[in-house]
Amino acid sequence: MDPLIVAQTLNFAYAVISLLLVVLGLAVTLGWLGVMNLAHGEFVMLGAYVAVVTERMGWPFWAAIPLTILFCIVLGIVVERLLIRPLYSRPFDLLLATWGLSILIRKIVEAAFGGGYISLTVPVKGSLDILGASYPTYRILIMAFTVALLAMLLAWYFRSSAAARVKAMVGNPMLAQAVGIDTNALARNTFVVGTCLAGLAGVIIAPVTSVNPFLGLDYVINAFFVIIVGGLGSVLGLFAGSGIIGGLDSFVSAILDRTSAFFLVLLIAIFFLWLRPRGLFARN
Amino acid sequence: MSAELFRFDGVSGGYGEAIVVRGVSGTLDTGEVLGITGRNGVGKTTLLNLLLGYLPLRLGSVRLGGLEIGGLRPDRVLRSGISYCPQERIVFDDLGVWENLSLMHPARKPEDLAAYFDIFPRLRERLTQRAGTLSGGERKILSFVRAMAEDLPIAVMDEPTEGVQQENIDHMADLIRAAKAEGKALIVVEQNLAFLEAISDRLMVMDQGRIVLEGRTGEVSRDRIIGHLQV
Amino acid sequence: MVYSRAIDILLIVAVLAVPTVLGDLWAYNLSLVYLYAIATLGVGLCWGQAGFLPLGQGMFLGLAAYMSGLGLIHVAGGVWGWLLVVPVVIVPGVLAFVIGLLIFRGRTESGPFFALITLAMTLLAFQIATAWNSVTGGFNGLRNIPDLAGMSDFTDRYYIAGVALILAVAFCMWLIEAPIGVVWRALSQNERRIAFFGYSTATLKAAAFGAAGLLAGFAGFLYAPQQNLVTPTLAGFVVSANLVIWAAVGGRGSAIGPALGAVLVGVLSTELRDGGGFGGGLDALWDFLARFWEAVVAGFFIIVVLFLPNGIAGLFAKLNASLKRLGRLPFRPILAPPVRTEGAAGPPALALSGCRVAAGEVRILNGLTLRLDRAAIYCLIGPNGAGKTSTFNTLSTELRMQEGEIRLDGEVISGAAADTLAAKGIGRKFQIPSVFPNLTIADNLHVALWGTRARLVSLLRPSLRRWDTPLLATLRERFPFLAQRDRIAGDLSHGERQVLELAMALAAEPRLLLLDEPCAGLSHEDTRQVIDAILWAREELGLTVLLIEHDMSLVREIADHVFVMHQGALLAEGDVAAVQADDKVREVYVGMAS
Amino acid sequence: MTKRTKSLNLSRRQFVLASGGAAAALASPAFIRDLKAADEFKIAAFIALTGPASLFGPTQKACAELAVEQINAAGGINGREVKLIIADGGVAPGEAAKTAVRLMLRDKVDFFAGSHDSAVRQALVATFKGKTPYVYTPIYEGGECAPNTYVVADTPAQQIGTAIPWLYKKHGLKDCYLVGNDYVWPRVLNEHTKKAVAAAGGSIVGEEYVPLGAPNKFEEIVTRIKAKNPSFVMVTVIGAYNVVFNQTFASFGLDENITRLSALLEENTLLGIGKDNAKGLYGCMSYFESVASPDSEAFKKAYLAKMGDKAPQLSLIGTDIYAGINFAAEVTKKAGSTDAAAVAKAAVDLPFKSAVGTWVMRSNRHVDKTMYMGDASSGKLEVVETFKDVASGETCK
Repeated sequence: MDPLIVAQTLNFAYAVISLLLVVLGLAVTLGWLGVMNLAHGEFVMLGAYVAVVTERMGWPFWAAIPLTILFCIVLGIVVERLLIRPLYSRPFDLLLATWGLSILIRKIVEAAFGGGYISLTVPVKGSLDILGASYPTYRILIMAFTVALLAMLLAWYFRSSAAARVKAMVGNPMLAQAVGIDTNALARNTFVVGTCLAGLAGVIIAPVTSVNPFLGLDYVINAFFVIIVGGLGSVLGLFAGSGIIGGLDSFVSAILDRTSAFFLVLLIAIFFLWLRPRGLFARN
Repeated sequence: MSAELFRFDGVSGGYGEAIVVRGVSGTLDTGEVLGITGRNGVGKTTLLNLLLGYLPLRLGSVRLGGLEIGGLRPDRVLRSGISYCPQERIVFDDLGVWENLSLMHPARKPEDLAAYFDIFPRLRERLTQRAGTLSGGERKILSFVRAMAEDLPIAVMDEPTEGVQQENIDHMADLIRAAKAEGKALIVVEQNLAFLEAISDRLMVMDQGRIVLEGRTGEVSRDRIIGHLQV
Repeated sequence: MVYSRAIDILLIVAVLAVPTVLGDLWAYNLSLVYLYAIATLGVGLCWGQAGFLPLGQGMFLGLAAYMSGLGLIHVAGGVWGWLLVVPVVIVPGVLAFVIGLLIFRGRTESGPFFALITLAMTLLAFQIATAWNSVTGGFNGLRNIPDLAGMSDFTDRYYIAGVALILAVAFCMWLIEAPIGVVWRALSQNERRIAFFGYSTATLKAAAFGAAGLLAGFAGFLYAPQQNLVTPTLAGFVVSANLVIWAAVGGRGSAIGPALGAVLVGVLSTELRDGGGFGGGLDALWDFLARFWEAVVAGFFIIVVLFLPNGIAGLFAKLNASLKRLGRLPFRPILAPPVRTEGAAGPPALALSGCRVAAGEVRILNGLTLRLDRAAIYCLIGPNGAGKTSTFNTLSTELRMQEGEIRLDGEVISGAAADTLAAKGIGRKFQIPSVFPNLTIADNLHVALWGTRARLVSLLRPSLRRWDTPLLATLRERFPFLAQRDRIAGDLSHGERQVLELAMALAAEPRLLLLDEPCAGLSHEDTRQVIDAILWAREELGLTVLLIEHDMSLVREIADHVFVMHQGALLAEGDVAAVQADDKVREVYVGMAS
Repeated sequence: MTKRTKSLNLSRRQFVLASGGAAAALASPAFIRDLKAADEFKIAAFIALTGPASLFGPTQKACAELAVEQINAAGGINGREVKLIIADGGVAPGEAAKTAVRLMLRDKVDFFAGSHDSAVRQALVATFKGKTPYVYTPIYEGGECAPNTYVVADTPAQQIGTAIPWLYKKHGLKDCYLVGNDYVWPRVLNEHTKKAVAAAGGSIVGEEYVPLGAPNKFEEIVTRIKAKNPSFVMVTVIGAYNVVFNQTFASFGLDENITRLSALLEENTLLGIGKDNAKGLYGCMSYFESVASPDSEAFKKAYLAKMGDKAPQLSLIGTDIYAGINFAAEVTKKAGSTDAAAVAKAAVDLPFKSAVGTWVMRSNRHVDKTMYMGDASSGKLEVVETFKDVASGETCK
């Protein structure tokens, strides 16, 4: 089999799966809670900086994962309490407030770390041979990690009653309280989970991207397209959205060029949003 | 001997500016069923919302086992020993039937509720189905079973028989009487007078947000009740 | 009026006085800010009035600026350049209107999808502007754009921008005061309800988007010669986002708020960024701000968003209200034209035959068949869950029919949109009173009045706000509180809302009126009043009423004909006595203490 | 959203008070400022304090200050002490123009220097209209011939004309693949590259552009390059794109046998790319920190003395403004004033100090300068070749 085709196919898979990774957090905050969090990209960026700190401390790369989770729990609790909770009932204002938050976070990071590009040493070097095409091992690992993470989340989502409670709260808040769910606490915890997923994504992608305060901007817009095109709160939609936005970009980049890919993705997004404003797999 | 479990005094309130419930009082003892009836829009549901903390009390107090619970958030109230069947949006449509029943009881197994499923076999057939796809009557039954199965000292039910077939209404009545025998107390809001008479120890009739008629079941004159129901 | 006129003059004088009072520097700084302010006003119209969020206003601003720049370079310069204002303003306006129409058509919502579509469009616009070197000059921009005649120095530029802003604000005030403004605000509160008064909500929203396009076009037209340069950033996402933020900070709901926000934030940013040069101990501060002014501005608008939902303008709400009251002229009503009903006049013939509706496995309507054919009051009764309200929802196509058809005067109307039904003379009152809580009583009634009488264009005529009808006069006699024109519907009691909603339903003067429990939660007196009004309406207007009611005593009193529903189908019909004698009916009401 | 005040109009009076009042309050300092010492020679430097290029801000600021300190130490300009005003060039063109006007009217700036993107340059040129002399300093695509505007930046001729022939000769390169961002600078550079490659006997096997704002990922492009297997890749993506492209390039193993020339490879970008990904990566510019000329050493010494061990990373974007300000000083001294005609006359063949040596302004208002070939393989840009007195190749009259 032609190694070029194999490699581009792997690129396709990588594009979709890595996009999935950075979107997961938003899938929780926007998809479940309906919180239009424009600072999602900055949460990812903060995760990447946690990885930077870890490396500067001389700790092993993987230590960044528990660290970022700790960090994001605190971050999530504070942000939810101060910014999100007062605005649940005003989604558009929430959009603005989080946009402001994203600027604040960027500038704070710039003040702390400077605006420069930081490179991390890739934790796992070298590449694997797959059907005659050699592919960077770490990217394979990212895919594996994401799939594993996803599997865990889905298992949790479908099994644990916690996920069911979130669904219950979002679908029918009054009855949720009627069965004794503390909706405030549950909403906060859900937001925190979303924040942690964003941070986690940041750590994982840090070694293969340019870590700098503007990192988040690369992701937030596409993340929103993925969620809305896919349909709020739908797992299938999450996959479909990533497939369409990430996959199309990768596919067209492979057969044509990046400019056409960029244009096409935007056009397709517009098209889907226009014909299916509630998304492909909206929760009914 | 039955002890006072729940009491509310001079409860008033409503939506925004509008006062819908005006100074309603009542008590509930263990193993007792208090039936509340009245026409649409006389404030029955509003009263429940005030008792359970969904609406702010304008006046009055609500006490559970001697503890003031007026002003607490609904989830706190309901975790403190009350289960509740609202009148509308009564099940979690996005969840499966079993998820609806086990939401707060992860450890619960279907066989734990066998007693209910024997009486309402349709539920057992549909355990895995999304509750949103159930018929109106089935939802009512699901909601009813959910509240009964909470095994809390008090159950509050708003129009539990609305749109339920007669035979199932009878089953509900049997279950309530059985639970009562074990000391469960219920507040049931109903327009279905026959059902109410079949289960309740005391009746309250509301009109214009007030209690216009009150007494032990059978002692209050049926004609006067019907006069207020105007059906 | 007198007052506000005086204030208008004051404003204009103040704006024009800036160069002489504050000097060239401020004149120039503000002149660019004013242009942004004009574009921001457009965001205010869409978001603050019609209730949908445009994230792509920059696209229209950029489009206009490039058109203006190219026009001045290649087509017409000097005095003739001013003629370009026509195409440069019209094109973005029309484009926006068409886009809005395409996106909104067939929907009664404007969720996040619209914001994202406009966002995607503005990203596209930026790419095209950057990549299309030959026309736009690419990334470096379209340079050497000549000045407009009379725009040579900073002061001229300021006066032109200032006058433009005054015109734009006036334009917005006019729109917001005009009927269309009232309807926009109503729409933003309850789009579904608006449709039932016969408005095409898609067209209304497209109109708002179009107006925003016009404003962006106007700003863009002046931007090109003012800067002598147009770069892609103008069409980009950041500009679009800023416009939204300014609108929010200033107060999206008011006419002048968005402009105020643009000016305040614009000035704040520039001062923080370039305010340095004092020397002395402050230098360190200014050095810091020069790098971190964005953070300060961000913090500022987070606080405004959190604590001033109505923006800076919200602070002046009370003052302004009282000022308005001072300046108000007495109300001089004019007679509204008759309703434009399509199709036959006189009593409607409505026929439902074999209607089946199911949601999932739930059977809601089960082969329902009804006929209404005379000016009479038909009552729809039956135990809870029998499908009474669902019957209404099926009529108004919120529920999709699997089988059966609905005919009005023999013509099939199943699946027709709410506004079409209203145009055919079908009115509806909802079970939960759905008046427009942020509007005054008068405006609530007007919205009902205009729906079936005015065309979209005539909604621009302020005089429509003086419309009145004999019917309304009578209703005011029966329900005196309706005469309190300026009371906000949100402050009304439950009973008053019920009455207001009924009054609105009647004001539209439909041929067939669907009433869902009009007396639910009313006191005896109110109930009495409402019943009398309904009876009166039947006599006076030859109105046909289909009414859902639980209260049998009412039914006995008013029903000419009763339909009894059970499990989604018609169980029995006839006059009250006949129905009550019916065994099947008694059977159903077993347990309901019949 | 659903507040009652939603539908009200803010009374115009309040608006006047609010905006007018605020304006007046904020404006008053402006008057005070105007009365300040008029005999200072004011140089305003537009540098990237905000925006994606803001990482260069600290270096740019330090270099500008250093230049001014040295000029003042040497007696200022025509006896006047030089005052440096820092302005933000990282903003949108319209905003930059606003700042420029303020600097002209409020601070009566005598000379402008700018290290920022070309869009902002166009805005400034359009604002100055030749009234005030302006020197543009960073690497750019060439072609700026506006009156009273001087350019000390590296031009395509200086970068490509020197680097490509040298690389082709040294490594015996053949096929060339072009990757750039989709805007004017990369496209112009690639036109030069195509000529140079053809002249060196090579051929172009691919040309790719990535839109600014498109996701920052290069797997597909790198895979395609790998398939085409060129011996040389010309990289004109910038900033974070430059970092991620080179990282991806290396992690797919292309760095083993393909030579890269990145047109905007300065020390900060290289830090982002990282040592592991820099094998066979070259840059060609008029400044590298590693340049060992006496002037360069002296400059670095002064820079470190000023900034201490917290000194921000030196790079071309930063030292360029140092050269620009020195040019401003020299040309004004020679002209005796900042009168446009006088400056134009004085500028011709004027030598002035840069961070690495002496540059000469020519009559095309561009600079002849020494270019350096930097090899990044070691993770530091080490000078492997020096091209003396390279002409800008610009043709301004």
